[in-house]
Amino acid sequence: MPDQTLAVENLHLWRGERHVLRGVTFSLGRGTCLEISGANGSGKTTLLRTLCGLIYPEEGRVLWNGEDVREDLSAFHASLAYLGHEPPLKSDLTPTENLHYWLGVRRLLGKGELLAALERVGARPFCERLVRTLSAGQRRRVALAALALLPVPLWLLDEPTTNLDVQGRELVGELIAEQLARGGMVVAAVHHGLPEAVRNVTRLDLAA
Amino acid sequence: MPDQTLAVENLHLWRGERHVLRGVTFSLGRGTCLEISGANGSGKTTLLRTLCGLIYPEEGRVLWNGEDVREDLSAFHASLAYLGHEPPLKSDLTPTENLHYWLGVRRLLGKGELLAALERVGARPFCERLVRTLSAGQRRRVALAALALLPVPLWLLDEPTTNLDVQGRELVGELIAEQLARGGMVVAAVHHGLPEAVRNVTRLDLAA
Amino acid sequence: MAWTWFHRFGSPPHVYRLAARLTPWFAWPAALCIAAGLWGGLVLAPPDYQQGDGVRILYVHAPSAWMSLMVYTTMAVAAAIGLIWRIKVAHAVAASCAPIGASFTFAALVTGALWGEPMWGTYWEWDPRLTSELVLLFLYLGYMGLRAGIEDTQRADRASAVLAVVGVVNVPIIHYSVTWWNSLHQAPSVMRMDKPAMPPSMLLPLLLMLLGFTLLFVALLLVRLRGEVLARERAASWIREVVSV
Amino acid sequence: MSSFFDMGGYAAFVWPAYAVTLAVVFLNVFWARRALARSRAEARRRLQMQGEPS
Amino acid sequence: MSAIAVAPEMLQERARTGALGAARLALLRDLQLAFRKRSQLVQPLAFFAMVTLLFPLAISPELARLRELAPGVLWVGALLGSLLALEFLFRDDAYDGTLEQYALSGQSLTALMFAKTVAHWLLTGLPLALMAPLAALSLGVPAAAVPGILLAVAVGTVALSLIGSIGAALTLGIKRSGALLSLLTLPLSLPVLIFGARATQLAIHGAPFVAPLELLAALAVLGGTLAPLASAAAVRISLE
Amino acid sequence: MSAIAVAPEMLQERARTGALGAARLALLRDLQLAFRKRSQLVQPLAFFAMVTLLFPLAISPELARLRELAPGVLWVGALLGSLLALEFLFRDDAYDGTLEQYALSGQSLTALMFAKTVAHWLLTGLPLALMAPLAALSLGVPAAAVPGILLAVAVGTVALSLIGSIGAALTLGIKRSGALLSLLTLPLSLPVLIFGARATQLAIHGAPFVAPLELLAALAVLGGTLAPLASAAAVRISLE
Ligand code: HEM
Ligand SMILES: Nc1ncnc2c1ncn2[C@@H]1O[C@H](COP(=O)(O)OP(=O)(O)OP(=O)(O)O)[C@@H](O)[C@H]1O
Ligand SMILES: Nc1ncnc2c1ncn2[C@@H]1O[C@H](COP(=O)(O)OP(=O)(O)OP(=O)(O)O)[C@@H](O)[C@H]1O
Ligand SMILES: [Mg+2]
Ligand SMILES: [Mg+2]
Repeated sequence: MPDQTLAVENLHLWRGERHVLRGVTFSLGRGTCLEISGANGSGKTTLLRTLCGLIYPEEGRVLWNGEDVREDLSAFHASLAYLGHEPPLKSDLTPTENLHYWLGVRRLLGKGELLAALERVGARPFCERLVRTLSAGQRRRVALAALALLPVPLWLLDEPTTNLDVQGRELVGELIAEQLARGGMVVAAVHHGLPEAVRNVTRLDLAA
Repeated sequence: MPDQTLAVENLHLWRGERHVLRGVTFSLGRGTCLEISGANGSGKTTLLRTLCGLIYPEEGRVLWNGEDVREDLSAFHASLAYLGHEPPLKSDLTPTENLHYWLGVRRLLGKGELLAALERVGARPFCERLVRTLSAGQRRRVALAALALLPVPLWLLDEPTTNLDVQGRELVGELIAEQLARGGMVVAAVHHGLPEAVRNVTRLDLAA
Repeated sequence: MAWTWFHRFGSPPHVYRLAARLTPWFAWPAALCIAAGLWGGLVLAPPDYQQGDGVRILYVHAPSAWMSLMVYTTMAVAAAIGLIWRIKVAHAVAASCAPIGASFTFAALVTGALWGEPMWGTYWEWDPRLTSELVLLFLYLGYMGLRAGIEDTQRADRASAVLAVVGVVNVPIIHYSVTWWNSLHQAPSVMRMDKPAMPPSMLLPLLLMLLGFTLLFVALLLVRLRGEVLARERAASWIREVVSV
Repeated sequence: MSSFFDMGGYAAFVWPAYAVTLAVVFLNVFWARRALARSRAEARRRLQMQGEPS
Repeated sequence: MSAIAVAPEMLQERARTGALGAARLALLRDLQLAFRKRSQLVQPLAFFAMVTLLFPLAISPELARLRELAPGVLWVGALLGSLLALEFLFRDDAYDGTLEQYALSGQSLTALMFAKTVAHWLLTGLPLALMAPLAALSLGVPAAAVPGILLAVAVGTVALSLIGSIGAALTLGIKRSGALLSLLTLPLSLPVLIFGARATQLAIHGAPFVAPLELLAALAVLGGTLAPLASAAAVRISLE
Repeated sequence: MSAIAVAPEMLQERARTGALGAARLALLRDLQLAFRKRSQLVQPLAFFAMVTLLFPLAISPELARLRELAPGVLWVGALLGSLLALEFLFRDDAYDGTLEQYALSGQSLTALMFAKTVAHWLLTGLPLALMAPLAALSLGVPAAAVPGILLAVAVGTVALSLIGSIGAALTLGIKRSGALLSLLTLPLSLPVLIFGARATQLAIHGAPFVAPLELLAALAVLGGTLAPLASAAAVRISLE
């Protein structure tokens, strides 16, 4: 695999009156993790959404392997996974169905593989129940299964440990650690630090 | 004010096949806080919703000042405040409007009082913007303002620190501490412990 | 290449100042043409041999109708440019067009209806030309409604631009409706390839009105454009100069 | 002269048509100028907001 | 500290909002949500204008025949108007936890539900009632019929909104059988449509239209007494 | 560790789903969801039934005259029916982040939007087309006209769904989008209505109805090429 890097040059973004991203600049190599911290409303989510090309910055560029991601967005998207504040699940489908449709759109998915991932995140016991009957943390776990099933080079995670119990928090740590060990990259927005398991982390603090 | 207590006698509740609440029993006096902990899916949210009478338990009773809350639900509701997993805000209204309508239904509310509360939770800067433009933590803070405005005897909080930054977490601690100092009661479901500020806490662990 | 050119032209301060400077050069000629056209249409032009003086409505109807189409086309083109090259000024142009176009579409409908009663014996008929012009009005209204519905200017720009571009299919329908379907409505008598079928005494006032309305449109556009450009600029030093006068 | 106003019996249609069109013209001028004035005022307000530390 | 300053001890009873005040707020909230901008006020009107505009397009526009159609057109418009907005009457509130807070407000949920339904009528029924005369005239209905039509549509839409609120609330709880909304609302609203159309028709032909109008009113009153109770119950169930 | 076992290194390119497979899944997902919560399935049909059922009630049911009205009734019913369902086409997906994930899937968003629109047609247009003959017969249309009507409605609703998808995508992230949605959609769908009604009328009178049908087909094709592009763009914008 070619050496991969994510580089961000001097991003500027306004939201309404507010100058949210004021010249964000960093670069990230294989096997490393970027921890974005900052007060509520400092722009973590906005930055993540800008990184994955959902929002166009008014200034600055996002470079993937040295070239502007806008050149070929869908190729870039194919190599990243984004988890936002809310798990993107249909409450009228079961976890299994949800993953089948959500991830099936991206990659060919075996039933066994799917169940293995659900097992991995401890979602196996309730994988055949409608998501609407699941607890907040159980939904989050189902969403985490997506990470186990998408070993793409770049993960963008927005407060991945929300609603998770102690053991769930460790699980997130393991998943990230494996991704890094695999040579992947992780950008995660967190308030109270990443789980212990995660090594070689660089920090980026967005002053509010 | 008469001495107030919340007492729960051996609650049993099934959800589908699952026996979620298996004989929960506790009682709570003025100025004390109950910390409900437990793995994801252990029934914390279900218990809180049962306590405030949204769900009827199959067995057992909830007693408020010694009498079954089902005797006079709306009187009981008038003396409690419940905050669930999601802040109950309309994304097409501003924080001010949201609180005006949401809390106005419960108590007569002065404009100054309202702004003071928003100031208190650090929501003053964005109190005139549509909630849809707020960040996750900013929404949570707006919801917390409701607590500042509802000094009712009983607070039921479901993971009140979700999405909050360090300073926000402390804020929750202060709010709870004040409520206790005021002689109120707090039942809070949390995963990683209550903020330091909170004193005389009794713990209830729901084994999953 | 186009890209850089657009961006130089698209620089807001440049556009703002240029617009301010150009406005009078369109406004006054427009006033002159319209005045002359009115005089010509109401007084000099002869009554039609069969329509009598009713034909004089032509001098306000055709120009309004023509405006309704031209303005929409301008709007759609600007919107497309804005969408493709993400140029704020292009969006500003599109946004400025809508109210102007809507009002002239309204005028075209009313004057047409007023002409229809004596000529066809009815104010309104569900005829292709008439219907499609009405649709044009609704398109303008939809465009403005969509803009009103979205707070964030940038999203409003881009969303309404999509609508404007989609709606442009209606323009040829309006124009050719009379030739495609057997319509009550006049076949093109001026806007057509071969030489127009009209005596100069009628043609001249009509052309004057057309020219006058077009100039007027440009003038109105330039004025509105300045406002829209200002609304899209944040924290730019040049704003202080231009507004604090 | 009266024949001019009479418009050969079509007065009831011709004059309203002209009235409406001219009304639209003048309203457009008025509206455009008002829109510009408003956004200038708005821009001024924003500048002042940035002026004071927020 | 300010929040405490205003309420040094526990919230006093006298500080509570009355049932009426609560209902008023619930109503205002829905209205404000609908009309953030005044410009949005015209949208329902525009919508009904177009619905009535469609018919003449689809059939040869001979006014004489259109006049016969007017009742049908108007009432289909009414039905659609209600249906379109119905789905969202409770759905959003359930989604963002507003209903939960209503149920826990210590106020009569029935009153709050009634307020919501009134809001729904003000947002769909009233505009239609106001549009109806225009639409009717454009369809060649004699001006004399206008007051009758306006009255019939106004009263009929009240009934429609009330009936609809039950269905809407029911579909919240029993998610799987969401079809209930249509299967309940439509049959129940059928009598409204029949009487409404009848009244309109009589009005158009200048006949006395009091009888069907009275029936409409009866339906509206019946709904007004039962619907809020039913929907409040349904909402409570949906929260369990 | 299993998750790693299946993908020891980074996900291989060959493991990716093709554009067709992705579209297929998006389609199936919407169908399954609709069948889970049937309201979205039944409502347009029930509404359509009401409209066609209402007319004989609203108008003195003289078959001769009803037959004249049939086209209008059918088409207004079809148009409003599919409009009713449009509201749901993207709204839920926007709420729960599905659209976001589609936009980030690395697949052509246009293809996915097209799939969603096809699903919408299968859930509203097709049933309407299948019901149209019944409705027509109940309005006294000769049986000979049935195939023509069925064809016209089927093709017409395709165009309607496509046009509607643009409006639905554009009104994402707008409160109370219902009225605005119809204000955007109805003007664009007027041609469909006109040609559709004309085709139906001709079919009823046993005249050759190919010409308007071809125009309908043309509209459908035009929509099929433009609408997915437009709605994909609109969705991207709504996510910004
Ligand atoms: C509500 C009714 C009417 C509407 C909506 C309407 C609409 C239009 C439109 C959109 C155009 C511009 C066509 C183009 O530039 O491609 C136009 C032009 C014109 N209309 Fe009308 N019209 C109406 C009634 C009438 C009537 C009653 C007459 C005369 C009997 C008339 C005579 C004309 C003429 C002479 C032109 C200029 C044709 C040309 O040079 O292209 N219109 N009308
Ligand atoms: N339309 C707008 N007008 C003004 N400010 C806006 C607008 N939209 C977003 N913002 C602001 O942009 C900032 C960035 O929000 P963002 O969600 O990125 O913060 P965050 O770091 O994710 O916060 P949290 O930790 O609570 O998730 C917030 O302060 C928000 O209020
Ligand atoms: N219809 C149902 N059938 C089976 N089990 C159900 C049903 N509804 C809820 N449950 C289960 O009830 C349990 C209680 O859920 P609850 O939301 O109370 O957990 P929780 O303690 O709040 O979890 P979290 O920490 O994730 O918020 C969950 O395990 C959930 O799966
Ligand atoms: Mg965030
Ligand atoms: Mg919970």
